[in-house]
Amino acid sequence: MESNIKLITDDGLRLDGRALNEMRPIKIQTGVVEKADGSAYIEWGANKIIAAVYVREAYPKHAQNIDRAIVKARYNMSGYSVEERKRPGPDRRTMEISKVVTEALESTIVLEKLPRAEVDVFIQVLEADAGTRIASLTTASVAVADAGVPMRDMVVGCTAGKAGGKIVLDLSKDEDNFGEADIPMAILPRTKKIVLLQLDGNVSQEEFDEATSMMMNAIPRISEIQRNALMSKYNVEEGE
Amino acid sequence: MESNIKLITDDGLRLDGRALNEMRPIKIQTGVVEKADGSAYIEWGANKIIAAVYVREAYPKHAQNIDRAIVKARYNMSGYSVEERKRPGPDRRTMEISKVVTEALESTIVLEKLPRAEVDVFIQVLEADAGTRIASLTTASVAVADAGVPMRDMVVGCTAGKAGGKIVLDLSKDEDNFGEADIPMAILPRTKKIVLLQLDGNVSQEEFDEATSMMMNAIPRISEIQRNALMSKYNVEEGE
Amino acid sequence: MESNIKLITDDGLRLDGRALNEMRPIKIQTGVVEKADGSAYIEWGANKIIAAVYVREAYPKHAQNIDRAIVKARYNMSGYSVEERKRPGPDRRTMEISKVVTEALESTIVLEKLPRAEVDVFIQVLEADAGTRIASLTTASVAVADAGVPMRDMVVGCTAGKAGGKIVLDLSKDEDNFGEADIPMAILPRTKKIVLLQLDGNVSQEEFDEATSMMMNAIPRISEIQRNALMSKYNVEEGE
Amino acid sequence: MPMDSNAVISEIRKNFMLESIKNGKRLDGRPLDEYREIKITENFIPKSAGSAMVELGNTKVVAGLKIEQGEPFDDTPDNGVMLLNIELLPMAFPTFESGPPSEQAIEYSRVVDRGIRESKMIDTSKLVIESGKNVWMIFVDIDVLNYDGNIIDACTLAAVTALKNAVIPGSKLGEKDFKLPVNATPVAVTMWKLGDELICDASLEEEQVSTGRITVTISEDNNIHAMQKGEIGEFSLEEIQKAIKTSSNIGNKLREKYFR
Amino acid sequence: MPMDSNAVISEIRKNFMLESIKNGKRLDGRPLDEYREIKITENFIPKSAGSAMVELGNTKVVAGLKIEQGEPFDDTPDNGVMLLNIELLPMAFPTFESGPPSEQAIEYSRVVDRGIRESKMIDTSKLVIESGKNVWMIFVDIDVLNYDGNIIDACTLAAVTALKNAVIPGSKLGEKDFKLPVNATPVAVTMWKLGDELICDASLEEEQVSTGRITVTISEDNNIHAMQKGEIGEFSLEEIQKAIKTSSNIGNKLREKYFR
Amino acid sequence: MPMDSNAVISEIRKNFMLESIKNGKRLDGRPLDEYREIKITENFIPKSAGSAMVELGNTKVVAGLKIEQGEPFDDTPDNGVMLLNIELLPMAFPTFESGPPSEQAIEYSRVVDRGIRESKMIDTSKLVIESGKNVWMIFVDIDVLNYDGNIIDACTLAAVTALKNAVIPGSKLGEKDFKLPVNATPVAVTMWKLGDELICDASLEEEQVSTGRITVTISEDNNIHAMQKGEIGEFSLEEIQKAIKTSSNIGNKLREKYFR
Repeated sequence: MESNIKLITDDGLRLDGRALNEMRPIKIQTGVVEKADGSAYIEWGANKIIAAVYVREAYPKHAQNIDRAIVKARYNMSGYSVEERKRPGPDRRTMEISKVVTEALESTIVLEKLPRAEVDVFIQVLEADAGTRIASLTTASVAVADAGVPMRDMVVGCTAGKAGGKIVLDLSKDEDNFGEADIPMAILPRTKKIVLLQLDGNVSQEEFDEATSMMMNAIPRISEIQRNALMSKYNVEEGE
Repeated sequence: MESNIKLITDDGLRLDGRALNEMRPIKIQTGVVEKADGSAYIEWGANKIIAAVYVREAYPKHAQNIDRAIVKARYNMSGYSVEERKRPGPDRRTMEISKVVTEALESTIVLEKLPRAEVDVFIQVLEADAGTRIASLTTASVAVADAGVPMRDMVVGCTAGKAGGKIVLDLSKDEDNFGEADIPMAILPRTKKIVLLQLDGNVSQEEFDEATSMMMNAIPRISEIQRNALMSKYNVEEGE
Repeated sequence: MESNIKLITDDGLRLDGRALNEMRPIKIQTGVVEKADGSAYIEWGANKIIAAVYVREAYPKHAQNIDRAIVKARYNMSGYSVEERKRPGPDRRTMEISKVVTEALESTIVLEKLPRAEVDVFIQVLEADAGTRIASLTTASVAVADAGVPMRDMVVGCTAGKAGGKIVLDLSKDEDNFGEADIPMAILPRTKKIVLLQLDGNVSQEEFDEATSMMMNAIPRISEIQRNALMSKYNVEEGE
Repeated sequence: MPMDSNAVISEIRKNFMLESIKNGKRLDGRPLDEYREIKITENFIPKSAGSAMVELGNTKVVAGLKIEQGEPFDDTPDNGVMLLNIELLPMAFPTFESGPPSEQAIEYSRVVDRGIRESKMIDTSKLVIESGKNVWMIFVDIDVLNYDGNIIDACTLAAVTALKNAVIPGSKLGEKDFKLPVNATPVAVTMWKLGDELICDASLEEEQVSTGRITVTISEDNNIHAMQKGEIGEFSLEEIQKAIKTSSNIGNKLREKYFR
Repeated sequence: MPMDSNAVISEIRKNFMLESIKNGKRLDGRPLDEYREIKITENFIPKSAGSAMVELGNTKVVAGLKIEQGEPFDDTPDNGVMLLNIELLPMAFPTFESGPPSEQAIEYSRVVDRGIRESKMIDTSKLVIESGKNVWMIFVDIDVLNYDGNIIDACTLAAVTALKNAVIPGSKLGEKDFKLPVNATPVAVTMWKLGDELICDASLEEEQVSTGRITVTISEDNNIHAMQKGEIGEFSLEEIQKAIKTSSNIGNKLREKYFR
Repeated sequence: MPMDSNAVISEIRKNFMLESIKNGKRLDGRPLDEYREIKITENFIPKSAGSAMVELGNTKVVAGLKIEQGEPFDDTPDNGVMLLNIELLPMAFPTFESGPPSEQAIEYSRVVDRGIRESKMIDTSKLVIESGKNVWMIFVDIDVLNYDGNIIDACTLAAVTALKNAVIPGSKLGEKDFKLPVNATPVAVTMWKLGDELICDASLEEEQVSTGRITVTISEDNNIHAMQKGEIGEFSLEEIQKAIKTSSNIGNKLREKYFR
């Protein structure tokens, strides 16, 4: 994984021309899977991810919780989504991501409002380009809202990391592969509470603080894109 | 798969000496699996296939259809049945065959007569030599009748295909491997309705018509062999 | 598997210095898995095996026996327990051992005393050094007793075999690998009834008799070690 | 056809649908042999070796290719390999489940695969790097994202489009990337029997009412390369012959419109 | 013994059976140590490398061999490989299920395998093509088509017959085909305890009533090569010794009759 | 946290526990940041390449290593391989099941693995036998024998101890056995939120009452190498920062005490 790639250019920019605290472009669209109760599609840089939500009675009966909903998010990658062809089916990495994404969504869905229900969140990564787990969570959150599931707040995901010795926002694929650390995080913007946090790599405690404050600054912008996606749907619907 | 094998000799016969519209010999015998409700064994050329039928209450209960029977045919190959040792268990090819054989049998079993029941049809290919799916269906149909399951008509299977530029009946292994097309078909002889039809290869629309009419002509002979197999059982039973 | 290893030295001893009818040291300890209803840990030579027992209502309900308990022993090996790393999960050998160990325990547990119950016996081989199946059964039997499950008698396991032309007790790893035969056996000491017996290799009928009588002589000693393990627990408990 | 989705349609709507079709018109106004709006987005997945999103009305599928080096099969040492797999994603329909492919997914995959393979669309003999040792393997993965009927036709369109765009990464061998050599443009046309009529491009609702399914894949040579009668139900020989004619006609039109 | 098939036999019939056996005769008239009619059809599967169908009364099994080239195991570079597998086909009995082999099927396979392997019937050192690289692999697949008791003995008979007929496809290496070198004829004899008696070749009904099963495999050297006490139940040492004697006697008779 | 074990704790005990923790003391008398008694048994499995049993109170885990030759990954031809796997044995807790690893087991494995891997504890570049062909593969298998909370910390301790003792079997190549080169001593410290407090080394009972879990793995460089927020629940940024400080302090103490 080591390499001599120079991730930060002499003028302090990144290989794709971004400033250290600059995000890639993000685009979200709702209502993309007609059969589902809610759905959303995100393009985050070159990532292309679709999420669809089904709300239904949990099955079999003995698996139901009589006083609250069960949430199950499943993160899945298409065969053509990554450099080397991905075999179908879950692997250890995708199972871990499914777990942390599920837990982040559980933190914000008002589970008590949906007794005996199961909220199935299917996430399909069509094209992967670093940061898929937080892009997945960000779009899944919109899909859950699109399905009319009661939520305390939207979940907003983001990554920061260390690359070429610098703390940078929203790692690119190269920065992810050849950088020093990766820190995906997700928060509920209203309370700024953290519902997903992972780290792997090598950062000092001060660098960690720098990274998290960079992400905290980026959250409102992502949050707005989510809101607009949901709004534009309602606008269209009203306009019909 | 290409080859220079000459599949039709200069005097217009096939490598095994058959005329273009000549079937291989077929032999069917019922009552071969004592524990089953019905069973039949077929030798069709060098194919050796056994089918056994169990009729029972569908299980678990929530899988039952309250107004009709469920049919499940499972086509399975013995390890020693083919050129290279076959690993145990279903593969994509055998799963597809199980599906089309199941559907062909469902078309003729009077499902409403057996509410809540499951008709399990187990097919074991002991030796395979081209045309196993239609030989399986032909013998499975006899086994279902042997089990006393109500049927609108017997299902009769047959193949035709193109080999050495000619339309031929009942492909041999070589013709299957090195020929131009394979067309398995199954019909209900009384109404001449088609309940299984597949094709792979390369035939013109006219050749397709030639192939199907060749098969339609062969059906009554196979049908008679089925009937005789069922009859001879009853004869023996009466004679006891 | 053949080899030129000389398993019996010129002074009639074995490679590890034992006499032909000498056991390896055995140590058993109960109450080692706090969460379980009963447990026991055995060191038998270099074997290290732990067994834990859970007694619970069989699940799902339709799997219950209304008039007696179901017993399920599962023999499992740690990745590091053998020479070459063992992949997790059951294989054909461990499944066979699970079956014969289950059956031996079923022979002595008073099943009628626990209607609708399931007695789950989990056996983990941490380090394997020949004779694991009978060491497992010997310790599992103590764990079952530790769980308070009613038993007609303890099960005591032992092996004998043929190595270097001699019948020897309690095969070592080398004797197991390079010897002529392996005979694991388990009995209920009170009635001397055999509840597990396997053999593989090459022994005459006379040699078989020699091996079994050697094992019959060893049983009381192992039996005592089992009893002491159970006793010392009660002593400690009383002393608390 | 999803197992337990029959119940979804009321008897009234079903009879209304059949009556309408008997009169040559479907509930959405289409004639019997007309497709819904077809939208093909080529190169939808830029990182793949070739890709396409195909929308047939609300049915939405994505095909993407990966082309890697690998060993040829023992019996075809001088041919590259194509492996095609359809995933009926659980997001696409309430009864689709996670896990290994269902019988339905496998049947669909094999029918789509046969049409492409048997039309000799791809000349696998041109995919050999070293005979018997190293060949190009083409993985065609097709994901069904939303299921509103007629998966086989949508997946065949998507796979054929992706293959037509495909680029072999010859640069990995120090040579040039080159376009996958393509020799034919097979089109699968599936027809459903509703009452005594045959219709094309059934919506999910129409699939649920139908009593038989037949797929015919024809290439520009006008020859048949794959057929599959699917599901319970019966066809007369005349119906099959009619289905072949319809497939031939529609195939020509689609080929004209979408593949120059 | 199938799990839930005990219920099948009424108490009356069970007591009648035990009473009869106590008097040295079984319900079908056989003495305690007599086998049902044995029918062996050699070369039942001409395309295999060796095969046999064995019928023991209504119990029906087919053994077939495939012999292919493959890599030897790391720890035995100078030995060919034999892999033996019994499938309890779901057609053979109502409670047999599709899917990976049950514990019962695995136990049966391993007992049959041990008897053949440990008797040194096959000299695997003669199956080496290139040391450590390429050896002959013998796949022995045995299918149980109908289950009416005593699978182990039937499968051992079928496997031994198939191996005795087996031909190694040396022609694939440009040499001659040759017969598999065979050194012994192991016979497995299984006995069941019913009341205080031991019986041979139990029918399914007898298996269901029995309280213990013991298999002893002996070769012409009169030595024991495999034993397996199976199922719940207990044996005294004297019963085991009696079982060994019976196995030795019956083994000699069967060997005489079926293997010259 | 086992799925259905919440029910085990009564509301009264739960409130009592939270009240006590609010006052800086746990039900077993420990201060909030104190570990239970730690017992490390090195070389517990003499036949392995390195091993340790770790007991954290009643939590009991065994880590054992096997070191074998194998092929490196395609993208790292000049690095050996470490594979780490935690098995939550069904004996360890009533709701743990046999079968493939649960999501929980996989998450735990991956967090422990990340801490070790990212701290560069093992210099995998020193594990190459022949570049791109043959490297040392280190299999780290960790079995949880009894589950009474805080698996991640116990497993990290066990794995790090086993790795520090590990011997590479160079003798298999005709060279000398040598100690695995080790460069760092990562310590994972997991904290749970109970009420507004963070506690270390939660017992199972405390885990069941907690509303959030956060693991921080720090090495002697005082840098963070792995973090994982687990389970439902929320943390403020301040809580995370506090968790990092606590992890740093405790890591230093444990490192001092158990790794010289």
